[in-house]
Amino acid sequence: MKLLTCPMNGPRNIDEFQSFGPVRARPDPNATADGDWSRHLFRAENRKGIVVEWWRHVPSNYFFLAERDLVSNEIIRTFDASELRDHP
Amino acid sequence: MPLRLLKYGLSRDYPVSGDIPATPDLKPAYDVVIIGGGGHGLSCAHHLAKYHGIKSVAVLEKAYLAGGNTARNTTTIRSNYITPEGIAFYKEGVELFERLSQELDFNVMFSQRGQLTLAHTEATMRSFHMRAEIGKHMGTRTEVVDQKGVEELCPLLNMDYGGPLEILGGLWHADGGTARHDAVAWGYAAQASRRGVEIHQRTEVQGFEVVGDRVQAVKTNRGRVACGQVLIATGGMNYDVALMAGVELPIRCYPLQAMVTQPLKPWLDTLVSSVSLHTYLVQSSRGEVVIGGGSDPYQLYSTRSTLDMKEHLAEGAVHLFPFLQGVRLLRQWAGITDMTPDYSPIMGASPLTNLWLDCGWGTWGFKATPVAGKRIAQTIAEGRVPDILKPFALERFETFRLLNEMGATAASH
Amino acid sequence: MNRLPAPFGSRIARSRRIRFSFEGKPFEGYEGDSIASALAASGQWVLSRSFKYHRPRGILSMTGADANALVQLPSEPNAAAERTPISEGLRVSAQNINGSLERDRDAIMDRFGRFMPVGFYYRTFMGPRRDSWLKFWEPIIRRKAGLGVVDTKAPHRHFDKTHLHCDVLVVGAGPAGLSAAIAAAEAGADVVLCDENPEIGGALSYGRYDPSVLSGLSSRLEALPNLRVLTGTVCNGWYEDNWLPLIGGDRLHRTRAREVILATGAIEQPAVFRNNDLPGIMLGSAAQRLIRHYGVRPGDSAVVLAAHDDGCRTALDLLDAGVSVVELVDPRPAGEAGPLEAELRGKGVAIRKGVTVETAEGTAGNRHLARVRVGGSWIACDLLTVSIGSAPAWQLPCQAGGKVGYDAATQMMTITLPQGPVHLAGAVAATDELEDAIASGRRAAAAALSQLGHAVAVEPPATPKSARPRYVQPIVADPKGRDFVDFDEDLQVKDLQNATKDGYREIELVKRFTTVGMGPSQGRHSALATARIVAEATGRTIGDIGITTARPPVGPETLGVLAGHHETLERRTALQARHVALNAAMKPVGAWWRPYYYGDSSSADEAVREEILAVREGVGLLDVSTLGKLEIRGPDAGEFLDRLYTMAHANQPVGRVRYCLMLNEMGSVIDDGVAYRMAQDQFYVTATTGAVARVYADMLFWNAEWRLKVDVLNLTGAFSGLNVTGPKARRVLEALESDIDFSRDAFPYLSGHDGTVAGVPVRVMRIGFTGELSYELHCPSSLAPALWDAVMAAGKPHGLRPYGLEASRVLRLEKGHILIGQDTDAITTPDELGFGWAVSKKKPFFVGKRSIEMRARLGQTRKLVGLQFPAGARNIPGESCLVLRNGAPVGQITSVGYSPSLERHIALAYVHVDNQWEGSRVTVKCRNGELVEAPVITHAFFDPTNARQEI
Amino acid sequence: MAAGTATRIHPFMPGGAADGTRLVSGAVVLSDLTGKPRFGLKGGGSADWLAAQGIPLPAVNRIGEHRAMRVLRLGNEDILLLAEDAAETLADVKAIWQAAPAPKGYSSWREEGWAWMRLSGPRLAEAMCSLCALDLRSQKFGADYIAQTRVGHIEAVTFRSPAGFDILFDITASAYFARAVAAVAGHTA
Repeated sequence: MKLLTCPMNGPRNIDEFQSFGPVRARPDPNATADGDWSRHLFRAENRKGIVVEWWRHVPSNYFFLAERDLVSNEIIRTFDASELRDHP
Repeated sequence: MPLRLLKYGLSRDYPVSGDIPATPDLKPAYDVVIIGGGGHGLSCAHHLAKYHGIKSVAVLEKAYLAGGNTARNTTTIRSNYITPEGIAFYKEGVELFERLSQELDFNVMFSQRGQLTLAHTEATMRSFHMRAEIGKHMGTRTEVVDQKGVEELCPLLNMDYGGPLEILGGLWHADGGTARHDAVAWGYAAQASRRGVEIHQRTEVQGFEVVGDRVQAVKTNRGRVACGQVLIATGGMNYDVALMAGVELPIRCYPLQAMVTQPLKPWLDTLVSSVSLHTYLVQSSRGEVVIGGGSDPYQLYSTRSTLDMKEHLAEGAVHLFPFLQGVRLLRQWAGITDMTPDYSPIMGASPLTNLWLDCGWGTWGFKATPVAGKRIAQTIAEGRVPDILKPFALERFETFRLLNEMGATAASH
Repeated sequence: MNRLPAPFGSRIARSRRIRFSFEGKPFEGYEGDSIASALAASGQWVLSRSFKYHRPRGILSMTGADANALVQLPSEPNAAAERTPISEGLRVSAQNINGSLERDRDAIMDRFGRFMPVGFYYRTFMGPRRDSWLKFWEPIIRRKAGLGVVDTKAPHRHFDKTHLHCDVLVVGAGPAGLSAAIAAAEAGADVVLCDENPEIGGALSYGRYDPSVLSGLSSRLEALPNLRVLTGTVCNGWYEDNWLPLIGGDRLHRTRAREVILATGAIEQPAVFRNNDLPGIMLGSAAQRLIRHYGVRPGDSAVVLAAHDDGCRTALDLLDAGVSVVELVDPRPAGEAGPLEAELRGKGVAIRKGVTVETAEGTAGNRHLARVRVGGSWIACDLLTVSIGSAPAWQLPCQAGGKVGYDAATQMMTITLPQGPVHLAGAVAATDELEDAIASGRRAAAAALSQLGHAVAVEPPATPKSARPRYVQPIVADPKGRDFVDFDEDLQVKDLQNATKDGYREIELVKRFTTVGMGPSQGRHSALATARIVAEATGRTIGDIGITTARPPVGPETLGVLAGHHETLERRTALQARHVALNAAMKPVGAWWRPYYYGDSSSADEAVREEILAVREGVGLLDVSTLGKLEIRGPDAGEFLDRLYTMAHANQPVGRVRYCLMLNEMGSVIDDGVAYRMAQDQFYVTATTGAVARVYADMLFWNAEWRLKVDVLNLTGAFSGLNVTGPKARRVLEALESDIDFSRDAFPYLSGHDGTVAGVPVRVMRIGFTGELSYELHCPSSLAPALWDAVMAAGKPHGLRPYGLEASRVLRLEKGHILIGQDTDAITTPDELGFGWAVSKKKPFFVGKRSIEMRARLGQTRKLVGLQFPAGARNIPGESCLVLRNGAPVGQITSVGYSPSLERHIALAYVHVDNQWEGSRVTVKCRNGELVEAPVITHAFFDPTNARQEI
Repeated sequence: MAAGTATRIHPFMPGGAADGTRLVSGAVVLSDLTGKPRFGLKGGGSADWLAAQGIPLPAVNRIGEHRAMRVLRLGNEDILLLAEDAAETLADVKAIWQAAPAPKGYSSWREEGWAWMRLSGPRLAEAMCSLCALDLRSQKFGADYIAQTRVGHIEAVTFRSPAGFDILFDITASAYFARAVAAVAGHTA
């Protein structure tokens, strides 16, 4: 079982977590053309490389971010969402 | 004894068939370059060569032939989907499988023993009725069976009467079956190469030369190849390869795992799958019981296996057939699936005029090997998308014309 | 009897005799015997018939790896006879035979081998008809394939799982593993040492070694309380982040180790020559295991094939066991004689060098080895031990990311691991001699300790091994074949060569085409030889060819031990016992148990009808505790709901209840419920039973993105819900002691109050799924039984009946209320439901807004409407029956039922958007294929003006 | 009848949702503390309010003590007071909180939403090893540690108590949890 280190609860088996997928851009819906909007809806970050994604630690309901390599599955780091907000 | 066996026995030397010619040198240009030497790419090559007279075809495979999802899938063949467009397409796929051994003169061991999907909840029964009604309407053999019917089709099942996982009924799909996955790919490879198609193993695509709205050439580790038309059919690598051409597909990659037991004498005739338990079982002609389930819970480009998935699948298998406790598991493995938002493939045109897509096959691609190859070959040869493929166009995501097959795909593939 | 006296037989207790049977014949052994050793002791060497040619097979390795020695137990197919202990009365039979083990009718297949070249089944069995494979050939092949028989009546066994944590896990308790474990534990680490064998020692327990080595290690080990030894426990895989399944008996230890040391040893390899599979031909280590572990003399008259010192040691062991060693055959060219050779010569053993075993011949029916040909001359013998080399046990290292290579200079297979928390020690790291193995264990421990942060003395690296290449026996196809490379799959040298001729030149293709390495031993005894043969046949190097990917598990493992024991999750409302006491028919809905109706199953229909009528004419009581209950608190609570749901909530007055409809980003309907604003900064929101877990998670997710001043609490279990509904509902509640005024004016439809009812604090909402006057009472769950009792008592004079899910479904259908998930699917928009009224046009944003606007522009194709069937109609379509338009499906029935209030069947269905109008007639295809017509109804079937719920 | 006078019924009591489910005893003992007093506060202002009452707050996922109550910090603003033997103290705190003006957090209803059970007995360690994947050995998991994790395959909060391990989990799963523990006890005993 892979380990994921929750910034609040420490290293845990990954089955304690729920993936919410890569962080998505949030274009202004009212300033986006139809075609761009549908592409935004259905596109998914899937590049081979490192993604920043949302995870939920289910027992504590804590949401945080992780940088993970989609090829090696290595988790580079995990951090509280405030970090992204403060240093986007 | 079949005649061919007698021929073998009476010949002094091993009768070499030469199914897969050694990789030749790359030519500077081909009419059609097919990226991906899996079942789909080889099937397309075969259909181009045999039915459309297009022989200047190169199939580029970065590793060894049919070593990706063609080799890793658990070979379910069926057409009991939920959208009429999906059923029409997969139904043609099943029909092609029914005569595939003859088509290829290669025994693909199509074993149409039927698929029984189990419902443990009323919601699942409801979705089964939906699939059965559409399936019947579209002319497939798909019907809902009650508890008695389930017991007759598979008497060894644990019905769990009164329990939390009581089997309430099933979806019986007499058209369902399996085939030998490798044989399908090898058969297509042998036929295609006999008609002049070149198969290039260990040939990895590293980029595209795009000029305007056309792909001018494909860049590989063995050099540049100019191309008339290009097809992307690279399974788990579809997103990545398409991106090299500047096309971003609505695809996410997830590992899909499966496992197999030691060989046993036959005891399970049909494919059995359970929606609630996310587990399916099928016994191969070698006697091994192949067990699979749903995809991994998060995105990943890796074919590593996990213990948790193995435990989960074992739990499901033992729940359905408690006597399997003492049966031993031999091997587990994984493939990388390219999942689309609506659990249907993306076939046909791309934003580039000579780049064609055979992508988004997620966990359900094997069954479509013959039909996708046939219809995409037709598309490339005629330069237009036939009606049967139109619903699967990439544009459907821009117009919300989704072909939602999630409910018909989850645990059955 | 082939039994040897003590000290031979370390595993057996001679005082305890055990009787068992094999193939119906009685046998006897000792406690501690494996099936194979007990049979061997009694002279029974044939254990099975081979997969394809049905050749007699017996002990090859004594490690339990090969199909050769798999047997059938009553409830266990494919049991490893070499590892499975005998037990009193155990009934053992041979596998893969047609007739008896002695007289297998399918042995004739051995004669027909040339009719079945490799992959022959791909080229035939296709005719004469298109379905000949399915109908004729496959059944034959399926019967012939497979090994053991599964017992479908096998008694249930208990398996369990537990977790194990340690600083260092050492796999393999041979000299290297022991040394590593001791060094790590002596440094203070918390160490687990596991070994699949019943004893520690590995080769020290059966090889020709000074016993003081093992006893010395053993006593150091015993002095270490922080070293836990798990014998009889196999480490059957390596998974990400050092997660390892340790299987001991019926228990799975899911193990997390910070550092792992793999001391998994080497796998002795068989030699390839004609008839190399005859019973009586075994690996040198197998003979040693028989002698030392079980006290079994492996033969009377032996030829020893020895390409290295272990062969000489085997020969000496055989002499000690009273076996006559006819000749030691050493294929290496003559060189200087070592001390072992001198010792052998001293004992009168003839040694021939520079020759090898060319072929073997068996007794009648190939039931046992009769003689071998060496250097052109035949030698009679009943035992041939083979010691020509080994391969490192690559399975675990490769799973841990190791790469297999081939050192052309030393002719050895090598394994390289990336830098990380996994280390190799001993023979798997290519150490040869005992001292090297022990030192390599210490070094691995030092590496692991240093990763753990211990300060460790750096041990000097291993002295470079002598670069003298090992002897490698050339593999040449015998013109007459039967030179087996893979015993499991009955594959011969030419089979592999022929595969390459057909173009299957990559190792994975060779494997797939020939099935080499796919049998029970997973290539343990064939991978190296296969790589050599393919390299030779394709003109490449062995390193270039490689071996196929090593996938878990390392060895076969039962599904039972993987599955363990798992109770199915069930959830119960606080009122469960009340329902049961009222004889409710309880059924699972998701993880919940819910009452379907109250009464005996024999009168279910009547019970449901009466429950419906009670609600329509009197008053009913429904347990709605499974509903999701979410509390949204904080200054931004209104804004938060505004963004999540389609209606306006920020401006919702305190004390009001509003419908809420949730969309996903695609604009599809995913949930609905009601929101009761209890205070400016507090909403109490319901969600559907099946969706609440996801809705709650989604709320938390959106809140993590939006960072509004909001807290979301899931009160689904903390609160229970009771719906009191029916024309007499008010009278029932007014009969209860309460501080709430339930009158129409004080408590109008779609409003809420909190207060106390019958001493229970409650949140009451005037909403209803039934279309009747309804009050939904929510209270803390521990008080729900008290509230239920009070309502039941107060309702008694009014004929109150508890009702179940079945009645509830009909009641809501009569009102045309939708059920999310039943009447909606993954692409349903609010417009398709006719829910435009529930979608705010004023709000600048809510999830899904942009998408439904766009989808509206793209055009709507279907609409959910009511359908009504004539009273007494003969053929009523079932759920999911198709709605056709010009013969093509355009929608389907989503809900259908008989309405006792209307005395006819009614349904909800998706119809073509052009048929959405009242009175439009649509065609529905019944289950039996018959087409029926039904008129579209665009309002509630019952009480179309919705007057009753507002009284 | 006045508010709060009705009889409370917890799952393992007669008439409770898990009525009839046996609590395992012997080498592994499961006992039910669901009826014991406890009070949870959540949301902005919770921590400050409690601190202002003189209740010392431990770090997140640690346990503190205040007048015989255990103070569990489940999150920055998510605190649970357990008053197994301090009912009166807790009642005082609750009364003050009820009367206090905001900001003071809000009730998280843990006493209703979570069952509170205790695992003990001579085979406690083995049973916990089966039920929970975490390393709960005393050298790794201190007396004042809290693990928000999975126990018996469901989400739970667990921590040491003098007699064993206390476990808080979804109250609607009480019968399931008792069965899961009994099954584990059957294997470990």
